[in-house]
Amino acid sequence: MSHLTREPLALDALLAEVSSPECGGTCAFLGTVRDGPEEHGVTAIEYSAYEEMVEGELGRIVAEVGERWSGARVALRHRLGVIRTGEASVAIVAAAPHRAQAFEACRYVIEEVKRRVPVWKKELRADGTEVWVDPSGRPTTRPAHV
Amino acid sequence: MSHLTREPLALDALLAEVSSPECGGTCAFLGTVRDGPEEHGVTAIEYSAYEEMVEGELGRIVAEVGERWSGARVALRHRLGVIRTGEASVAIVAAAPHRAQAFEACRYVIEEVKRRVPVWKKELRADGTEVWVDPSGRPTTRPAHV
Amino acid sequence: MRLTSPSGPSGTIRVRFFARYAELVGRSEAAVAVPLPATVGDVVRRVRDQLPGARDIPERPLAAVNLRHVKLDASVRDGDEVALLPPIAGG
Amino acid sequence: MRLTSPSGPSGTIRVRFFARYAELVGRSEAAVAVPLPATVGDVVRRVRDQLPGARDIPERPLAAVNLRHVKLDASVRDGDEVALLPPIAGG
Repeated sequence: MSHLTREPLALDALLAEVSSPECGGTCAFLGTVRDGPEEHGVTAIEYSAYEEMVEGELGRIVAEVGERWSGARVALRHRLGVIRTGEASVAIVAAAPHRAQAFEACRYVIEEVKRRVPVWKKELRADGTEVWVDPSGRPTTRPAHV
Repeated sequence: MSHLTREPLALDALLAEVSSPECGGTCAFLGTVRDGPEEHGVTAIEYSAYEEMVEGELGRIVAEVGERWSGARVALRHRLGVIRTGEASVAIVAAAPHRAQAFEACRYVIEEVKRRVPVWKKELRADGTEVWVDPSGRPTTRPAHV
Repeated sequence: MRLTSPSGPSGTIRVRFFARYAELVGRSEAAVAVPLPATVGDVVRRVRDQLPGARDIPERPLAAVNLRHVKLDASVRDGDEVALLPPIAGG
Repeated sequence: MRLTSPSGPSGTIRVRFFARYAELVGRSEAAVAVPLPATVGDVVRRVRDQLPGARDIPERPLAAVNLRHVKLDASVRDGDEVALLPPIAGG
């Protein structure tokens, strides 16, 4: 099954995928398009991806979770296309026998997604400009002594 | 609004309570009644509480989150009564500007709930026995030298 | 130590029992008279001495006064609600 | 160093561009011939030298070969798919 979709994300389906009577704790993460003080009137973000590689990386990340946290089960989806402010771009659910494992596994997945999974975003701003997001270059403020 | 309910828990309502355009990360936790290898044929757990005090403690925990993680928003429900294996007893949702805050706030709430909130559970087992759960006394295996 | 001073003022404490403790004493609450000043620990001793079944409540249980966790040396006043709490197992 | 050996074998690499890099070169893929043996770094140099707009791709971009992250000193073979990846910004 593909981890990518262009439809709105729903946690219910992911929860159903991982639920098991042996799992007492389930941790979920939703990443949503933000328009906060650090943004500049972001109305939406357009997500694109190297889709074949995304599937490979996500499959490897899920397998790593199973190796690191015995009994943990993970389901996730990343949405592509234009996603408006307030809507979710990524949804991750991790269930495990105990809650510490569920939190750690869920956190691991989102950190690895941010680090390894070839997805890009272009901010669409209210003033009509479009900006590719470069997390490695943010924040752009220079030290005072430069 | 009461944090206690006798109805099945649903994340959707809690997510709607905390969602905000300024929050880019949302972490949720579901605690479910488990029947794993450490349990002994648990078919359900009966939850009871000191209800007035639960409301007070949960209100204080929510306020503490607001003080510790600026901009974080929390919603939670604890279910009481007989809850069958696989169903959720507690649901917590924490939204924050950034994901680290959301994870930390959500984890803080469940840890404090487990530590401070006066709720008790009685395991109802398949063999007909009923056992009060005492987390402080588990596991009950004694050290080998005793 | 048992507070038995006959001459001082006394107070009535509403004591509440939950979960296993409620099963042990067969009730969910009791009104307990104590000579004042008194601590939560004094109330616990009264309860364990006077209430049938209460001997199986630990000498030092978790306790709350008026909906807040307290230590056993916290003082109580007339009309306070003292709750004896079995080990917490929520979530 | 540029691989310009005229006598050895050569390979054809399918190079893919994404996001900002695809905008820079105005295309999403290209077939690039390189003398073998060659590394991903060699392919990047070829691309930056030969493809209009590709000079604005960094000299040391993130890269993948056949759907896996690699360093620039990884070797490539005839028929490989090399992807040049702008800074990752998913999630």
